[in-house]
Formats: sequence, C-alpha cells, structure tokens
Amino acid sequence: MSEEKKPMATIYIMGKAYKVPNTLTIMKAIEYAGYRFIRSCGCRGGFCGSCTTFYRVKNDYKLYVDLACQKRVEDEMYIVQLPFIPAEKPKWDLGKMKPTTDEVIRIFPEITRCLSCNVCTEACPQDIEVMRAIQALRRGDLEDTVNLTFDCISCGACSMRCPAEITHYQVFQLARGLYGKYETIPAKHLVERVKEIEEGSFDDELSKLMDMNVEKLKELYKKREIEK
Amino acid sequence: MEVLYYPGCSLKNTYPEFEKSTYAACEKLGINLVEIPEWNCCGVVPSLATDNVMRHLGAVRSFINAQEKGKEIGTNVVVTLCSMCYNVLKRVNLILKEQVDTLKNVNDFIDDQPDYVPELEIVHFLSLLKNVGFDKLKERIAIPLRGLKVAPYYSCALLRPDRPKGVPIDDPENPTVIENLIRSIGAEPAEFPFKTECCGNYHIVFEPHIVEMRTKKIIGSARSENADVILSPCPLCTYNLQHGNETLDRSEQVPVVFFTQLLALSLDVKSHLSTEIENQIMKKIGGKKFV
Amino acid sequence: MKKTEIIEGYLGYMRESIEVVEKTREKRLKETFPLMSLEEREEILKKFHPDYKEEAKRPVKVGPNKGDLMPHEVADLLEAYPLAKPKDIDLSKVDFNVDILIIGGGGAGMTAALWANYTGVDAENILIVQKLRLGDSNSIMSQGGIQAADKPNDSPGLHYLDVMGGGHFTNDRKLARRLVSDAPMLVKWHEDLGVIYDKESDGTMVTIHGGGTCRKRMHSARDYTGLEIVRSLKDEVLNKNISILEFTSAVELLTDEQMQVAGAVLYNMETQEYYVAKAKSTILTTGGFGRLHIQGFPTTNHYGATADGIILAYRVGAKLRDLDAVQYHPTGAAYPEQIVGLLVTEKVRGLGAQPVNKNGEQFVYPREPRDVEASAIIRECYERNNGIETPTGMKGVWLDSPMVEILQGEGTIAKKLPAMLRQYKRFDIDMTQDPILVFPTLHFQNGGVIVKENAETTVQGLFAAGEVTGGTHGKNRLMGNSILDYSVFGRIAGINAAKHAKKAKIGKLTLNHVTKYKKMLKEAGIETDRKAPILLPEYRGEKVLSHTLEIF
Amino acid sequence: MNELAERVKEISDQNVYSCYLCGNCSAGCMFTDEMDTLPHQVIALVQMEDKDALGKNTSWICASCFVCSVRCPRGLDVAAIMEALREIKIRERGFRKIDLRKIKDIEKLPQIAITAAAQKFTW
Repeated sequence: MSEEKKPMATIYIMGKAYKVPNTLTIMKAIEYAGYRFIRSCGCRGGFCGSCTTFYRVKNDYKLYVDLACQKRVEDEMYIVQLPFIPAEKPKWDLGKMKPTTDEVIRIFPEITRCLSCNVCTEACPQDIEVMRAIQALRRGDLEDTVNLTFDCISCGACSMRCPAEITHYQVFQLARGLYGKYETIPAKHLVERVKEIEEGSFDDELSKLMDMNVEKLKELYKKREIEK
Repeated sequence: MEVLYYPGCSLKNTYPEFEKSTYAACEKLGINLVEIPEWNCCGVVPSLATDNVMRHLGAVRSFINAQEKGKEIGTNVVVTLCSMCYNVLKRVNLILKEQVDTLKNVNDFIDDQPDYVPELEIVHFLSLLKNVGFDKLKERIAIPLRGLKVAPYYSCALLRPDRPKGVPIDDPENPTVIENLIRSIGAEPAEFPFKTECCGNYHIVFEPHIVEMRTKKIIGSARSENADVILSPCPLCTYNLQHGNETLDRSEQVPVVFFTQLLALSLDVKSHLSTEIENQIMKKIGGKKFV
Repeated sequence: MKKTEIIEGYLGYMRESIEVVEKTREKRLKETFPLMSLEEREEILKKFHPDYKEEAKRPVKVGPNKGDLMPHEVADLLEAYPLAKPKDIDLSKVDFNVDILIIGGGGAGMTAALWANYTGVDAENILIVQKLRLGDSNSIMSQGGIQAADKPNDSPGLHYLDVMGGGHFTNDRKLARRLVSDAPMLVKWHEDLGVIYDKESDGTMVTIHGGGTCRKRMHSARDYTGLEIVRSLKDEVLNKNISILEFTSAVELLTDEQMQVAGAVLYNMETQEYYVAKAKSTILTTGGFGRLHIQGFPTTNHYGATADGIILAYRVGAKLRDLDAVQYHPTGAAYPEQIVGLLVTEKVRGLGAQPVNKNGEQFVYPREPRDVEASAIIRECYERNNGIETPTGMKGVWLDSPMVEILQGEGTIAKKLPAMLRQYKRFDIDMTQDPILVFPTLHFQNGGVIVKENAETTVQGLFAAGEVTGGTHGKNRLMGNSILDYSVFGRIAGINAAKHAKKAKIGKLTLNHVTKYKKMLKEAGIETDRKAPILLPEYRGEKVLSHTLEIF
Repeated sequence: MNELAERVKEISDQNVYSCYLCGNCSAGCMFTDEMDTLPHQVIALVQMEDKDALGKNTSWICASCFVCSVRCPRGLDVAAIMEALREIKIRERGFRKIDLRKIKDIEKLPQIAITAAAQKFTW
C-alpha cells in the first residue's frame, strides 16, 4: 500500500491536530508527525515506563492512560505525555529495616490517606490493581502487595491521579525490597556453590578447560549430556 | 455460629494479641469468625462531613466484599473487635441504610465491584457476647478470675454519637456491658468514673501532651479504685494508655489489656498476654497457671 | 472465514494456518526435533545468517581496527566526524571533578557504581551520566533470566563449555572463565539486595533451560527479570546517593598528555549545554548498537542503543573486536505491526513452545544457540517458503505458545510470562490459545571494546563493562549471559576503577585525540558530513524531515 | 443565615442558630484546657459570621469524642460543627495543617493513630 492510501487517523498532540497512519502506536505516530523524543521514550517495548501517555477520545469524559509504545492510535485522540513524575525518592537502608507495613508507613505515612477510590487502578497501563495492593499493605499482607505489583514499571500514572497524593510506585519498590530481602528463603544451593567457588573447588576443572585446545573442547562440548 | 469478621489494621499490624486471643476464645465458644476477604482500611475516624462520601469508600468496599462472602456462608452479620472500626463501619452502614441517594452515589462511583445492598448488620464483639448471654458465658469459664479488679474502659467509639440512631452498643452515659463481661469471667469490675472519657485520640501524633494529660487522669482514676488492669476494647486507646503509663512511675502504672485477652485467660485458652502481666494476674487470683 | 477479516487479533488467512498448527499439536507434543551437529550448524550459519552476507560489511578504513570487517552501519559511524569541534570546548573550566565517571546508567553502569562505592569511593565522587532516565536500558527489557551454575548437577565448567560452544569457540577464554566463576556470587548479591527470583517454597531457585545450555541454570523473575533486577539496582543507587545526570550524554572522552582517559565532554540533551567532567577512572557502560538497525532489521533494543560507547572508545585508541558478529534473536514479534521486532523471550521456548511453519511442522530444535535458531527460521521463511506473510509484507513462523499451557499446566503463561501475555493482549491476541508469529530481530552486539579480565580497555584509565565490550561471548552470546555479563564485569569494573582512581594522577585535560582522529579521517580520504556519536536514532516522518527549516 | 453558618450547614448538616449558647458542650469537653476559645463561643462566632471562628484552635483541639454531641440539649452534633470548621480550612487551596512526613517518632506510632490524624487533618 502506498503511503497516501493508508487509512489515517487524526490525533491531537498537545492540542495540535496531525494526520497519521492509523496502524501506528502513539509513539510512532508522534514521531511520524515530526517530533523527536528526548524524554517520554525509553525502551519502546513496554518495560521502562517512560512513555506514559494520558489521553481522551472524542465524546468521552474518561481519562485514559497507556504506554505510547504499546497503544495503537485511534481517531480523534487527545494526547499528552508525562515526561517525569514530580517526586523525590525517599532514601532508605533495607539492611536496617523490618519487613512490616509499619516500616513502609514510616517512610510513606501518606498511604494512610488512601480513600479506596481506585482511581489508581484505572490509571495503570499494566493493569495492576493498585488500590488493592495499597490496601493489602494496610492489612499487613506484604506478600499480596508484592504479587499484585510485580509487573509495576514505575511509570507513575497512578501517582498523578491519586487524591491521597501517594507515590505508589515508590511504596511498592520498598515493599518488594523488604519482601525480597527478608521474606523469601535464601537459596541454600547458591550459598554452598559460592563457598565452593571461593574455596577453589572448581579451579582445576576450569584450568584444564582453559588449557585445552579448541578441537578437544569441541569434543567435550559435543559429548555433554543435556539435562532433561 | 458463623459470622463475618472485619479485623482492621491494628489487629493485623500492631496488636496481633487482640486477634489471636479472640480466635482462641471463639474456638472455645463455638463462634466461627470468617475474615472478610480483601477488606479495606475503614479510615479509623468517621468523616462527619455530609457532602463528601469519598471517605466512606473504604468501608463500603469492605461491605461489598463482606456481602459477597456472606452470600457464600449464609450470614449478614459482620463482627468487629476494634471499637474505632466498629464506629466507622456501623455509622456508614446506617447512613447507607437511611440515605438512598448516598447509597446510589457510592454504588455508582464504585463501578468495579457489585452494588452494595445495605443488608449487613455491623456488630461489635461485645454485643455478640451479650447476645450469646453472659450467664451462658459464665458456665463456660474454666478459670474464674476471682479477686481480680478490672477497670472497664469503654472510651468513645462504642458509645458515641447516637447518630445515625443505633451506633452505641450501650447507654452512652452509663454503659454496663463490660462490667457484665467482667463479672461473668469471675472478676470484679472497679467503680471507674473515667470509663467513658476520651484518651485524646489522634492527638498522639502531633500533640502527644494532650494524650498524656488525658491518660494520666484515666489511669490515675483506675489506680485510685485499686484496679489491677484496665480493660480496653480499642487499639488506639490501648496505645495511648500505654503511652500514658510510660510517663508515670512504675508504681503508678496500671497495665492495659484487651477484653478478649482476659476472656481467653478465663476460658483457659491462650490469652496472648505478656508473660509478666499473665503472671501478675494469676498470682492475684491465686491460680496455678504460671507461665 | 474471510481472508482479510480480523478474528481475535489475526487475519482470516492466518487463522487458516493456525487451524493446521492446532491439528498437528498433539503429535508434536510427543516429538523432539533433533539437535544439529556442529557441522550442520556451521553450514546453516554460512548460508542463512545475516552476518555471513558479504555485501553487508566492509573493512573499516581508520583506527586501531583498520582493515577489520564491520557492518556498514558501524563502519559509517567509526568513519564519521566528531559532533563538537575541540576548539569550541573550554577545558579550563571543569564542571564535574570526580573519581569515577560512569557513562551509561543501565545494569552495568549501576552495578559498577555500587561496587565502586562498596570499594570505598564516596557516593559524591561517582557520577553516572545517562542519556535517558536512570535504568532506561536494554537491561530493564531483558526477560528470560540470568545464568549461574549453582545447582548440584551443574558446574562452572559446564557453564564454561556452553559459553564457548555458543560463541563458536571464539570467546576470550579468560573473560568466559570469569563470567562463569563469578555467576553464583552475583546472583547471591542480587538476593541480598532484595531481588525476588522465582523460587520453590524451600528457597531453591527455579531454573530452566536456555538456548545452548546443557543444564537448567536460567534464573528468572517471571518474565520481568531485567525489570526486577534493574529497579532493585536503581533503588540501591539512589539510596546510596550516587550522583546521576539524566538526559545527558557523553559526546567525547577526554585524555591528558599521557594519553590516559581523564573524563568526558558531556552534553545536556535538553538545554544543549556542554559540561566538562574530569575523572580519575572512566567506565563505559553504554550498551550496544541495536538502534543502528544493521541490515535494516527491526530491533528489540531500547531507544538509546546507538553504539556511542564504541565510537568514543575508538577515538581514544581502544581496540575493538567481533563487531562483525551481530546477534539476531530468533524470535522477535513479526505481527502485529505495532510490536514488530519486540522480543519474544527465549523463555517461551524454554517452557516448551515449538517453532513451527505454516503447515504446522517443526523444522528446528527449539533451543539451538541463537544464531543457529535464527538462521533456521530465516531458511524456513525464505528458502523453503514455509513462512506466513503479514499484511506489511514481512514473513514469520509460528511459535506454538499454547503448548506451554498444555505441558506446564494451565495458567503458566500468566504466571511465568506476564509481560508477553500482556503485550499480545494489548493487541487482542491471546497467546495461551493461539500461537504467535515470530521472525529474527536485531538483539545484541556480540563484539565491542576489548577488555582485560580486570575490565580495563587497552587505554589507560578507561574501563568498560556489559554489551559495549567484546570477547566474553565470542561471536554469539547465549540467553541469560547478558545480565550475567553486566553483573560480573560491572562489578569488576567498579572495583578496579575504584582501585585505579586511588593512585591515578590526571594531567592537563585535552581533546588531542579528537584532533588526531579527524586528521586520520582526512588522510584516509573520508569526506562526509556524517557525525558521531548519533546519541539517538532518527525516526521522524520522511515528509517532515524533507520540509524542516533550521531557524532557531 | 449568614454565609459562614451556611457553609457549616452544607458540610455538617447542623444549623448553628439552633444553639442557645447554654455551654453544656464546653462544660463537658475534656480538652478545653488546650483551647483558646470554648466550643460554644466558637459557635457564637459562627452565628455572628465572625471569620475568627476559623482561626481559633478549638476545632483543631477537638478530638471527636462526641461528649458534646451527646449532651447538647438542642440535639446539635457539635463535633460535626467542629469538623465543618476544620473542613472549611482543609479544603482551602494551599492550606496545610500537618505534614505526615514530619511526624516525630513515627516509628513508635501505630497505623491507627497515623490514619486517624491523616483523616482529620488532611483532605
């Protein structure tokens, strides 16, 4: 199909109308329109959370949030991006903390203001049940909080919508850190292997392999058994 | 008997002994508490603003979850232990029963859950015990706490305000339900003029001296009545009273325990009292159960 | 069913092929396609791997690697002029004077910063400059996992054999040995930082196979492994108060009269101001070159993967290796158009999904080393013509993802591949029910700056770690060894840069190497207005670009 | 009804003109030692549309114990009137009574206390 014949959509980038092919993602459409990203563009694959985009569509009061790299444009879309979440990151030392909600509240007392309005959940482009996760934390259920928020990419859309001014993505990072550090069982075999390596248990094996010529190495490689 | 149970943040985070002693007692009494799944924070203090229903949402979401769970197990009774939670939940539920517009408003706003049909009954655990009957309870007591003098501290949230009608669990000016409980477990209630006075509530956060002023008076009153312990239904009062105790000389302090802990002790199940307090009590009643 | 009608994400004619795939599924569940012999591998690579296309490469004309074959896209940048003229930069005014300058804030950069800090360099004496936001990198995108030989049936030796075999025995053996020996220690470090790896209830790591592994040693955190590690690193870097400059790139390294690297000229991408950053040790952790779109391939890489590091290093005389070896990940998304080129993690195959052609037949062992697997898919699409063509004219083969649910139990994809599931759901495709269409995509820069075992480059004062370096993986990296690479060598770079900073004496700052490089370009007869590094790719619409005026 | 009284009614559904200033609320209040103005006096100020009512510390010292509300012979919910006065201030743009991040000894406080303070002193 030639460029001109492609079905087009009209989108409003910060209020200005542009015609763009309707198969593009918001990100590619903004570029097509002539913008070059410095901010609001990162991994382009749905992992980094930098391209959070707020939009409305015609005849709809609802405010939508999606990642620009993961959302296809629609006709009559009114778009603005969130280049930065205005928030300092509070500092903490996980090593000196306990895995409790009280510790999280010590850093983020504002989570006690959660109104259960659930607007955060509506805002999350990762479909995380954000309010549920905050409330799980209030219930002292760190594990539930972690499981609910594991897919959080810290885009901060929730935090821009929250009437209680919670910066959820930071709260969840702390919760996951505490859980990971204190509430998961350390892998025993890992500790043992680190010790074996430190003691030099594999030095001979490795040195032998290092000194081996390529042909012999290839032989060994071919002969290695693949674990089922 | 199977009822729905709303724990609240304190029982899960601050005072697990309150919940654990209750579970222990309930098992003995044949009461099955079914925790509401995914309950939300109630907000602790009810919003008195009539033009802002946002602050009721946490309670309503818990009602919805309770309602759905209730359908499964066949009950509409929600029991609370924390008196602050009780006050908020009771009040909001009554408002929703009375005010059709408010109910519609919150149901419309909460579009991600089923509608709330205000048919739940919010009951404080003390009322539940009262309904079971203190006489009947008395029959189950294994270790009567004879000789133990207990100051019944109601504080505010179980008694006030009577608006919407039906919030108080007893007469706001002269309640007796805790005294009845104390008697049924074999202990002696102290005459306690400060039993319905306020501990200072949330002022502990920014104006702790207000709480200190209040709790010193309350503890002093209990002490002058020779109370061995103060019995509390409220985690916040308990915290504030303990804070008050810390500002006093050891000789002037009166230990504060949750009512369910004494109940559990008298039923000869795990009270989750601190060893020190449990020993003190057992010594006082001449019991053999030294931990 | 209409051929052009869209049914649950797929066009009608694709649905017809999916039906065939469904028909053969039961039979395939019991079959394993045989592994290729080393000879077969060599043959298929020569015939189908894009690296073996002679016309895609040329010998570079200048510098330490003069005469080495490189993709045109890389040679173009090595044979390009600097962005800034040395005489326009006032080196007498130093804006940042630090012990350690780290260029690139992805996994390698943050790991290096933390270990430099652990080694005794104060947080304020470490500066990370990052073109995008801290952590926005390929590191955060890696899904599959990290390899470490930490199970009783495994050993660093077996891991070493896999690394060497995957790299076709072209690896720097010392680096490979370091990679496998330090692996368990780094995973342990992550565990201590609070990284939540997938574990059994008794704490045992859940490990699976990756392409080219003989033991199940891939540790993951669902399919957000990179995200989970990077956000933990980022949190730690911020907690330690390490200095960070975001939206700032390094446009040139600085040297002193002794030709030691002594920092860099930085460029604030937003205000266009430059800064002079003086450092006793400089660490390059700039990542790779995916966004150069070698041979026009789509890429899995993040926006800033533009090869800046190798350009900067090359200009100060650092030697490079293996830049002719480009890794095409066998399974990039080929459909829908919106996500073409994005990664379909190898973990999908690790959990049992088979690549199958339009007739529902297997044509390759699902977990050959990446280059071999990619070549087999290219062969299936173009020589044997058994691919499925998309509306944009691309071809791909099916990756039979519903097999994961059958083999590992219903709900496995939601639990172990939430990112993949979400990505397809966004475009109405349910990968638990339907296969997904894949084709190789540009994934990794196998080669890069030559480093010694201590992460130092061939130039004094310059260290490097992660994808910007070459040697560890030889001509082909295995899955799960890139997180490992930046972890192991990020740590080593941090420690050794810290040690070096303690004794280094930096003289007068110069850009003499740039002047010299320009002279070299002129002498080689390179007349061009190409400039490098390019910092960010250019994706603006052609119509716009052909109508721009530079007025402000 | 004056504008301030109107606003109080809007928020609390309480008509301050019902109050005949008997002082029962102030007599029963356990916190008057801390107040610069007694509860019934503040109500009088509202009746007179004296904006000073909003500047008095009375409503902020009120601990919502509801003794006043229970004892009011006119059936007024005095605690709700105090809440209305707080709310009027809290809803003002830029007004900030407390900063939760600056609570002293926060690690010692239970969630219930912080939540209650947050509910009463922030919007």
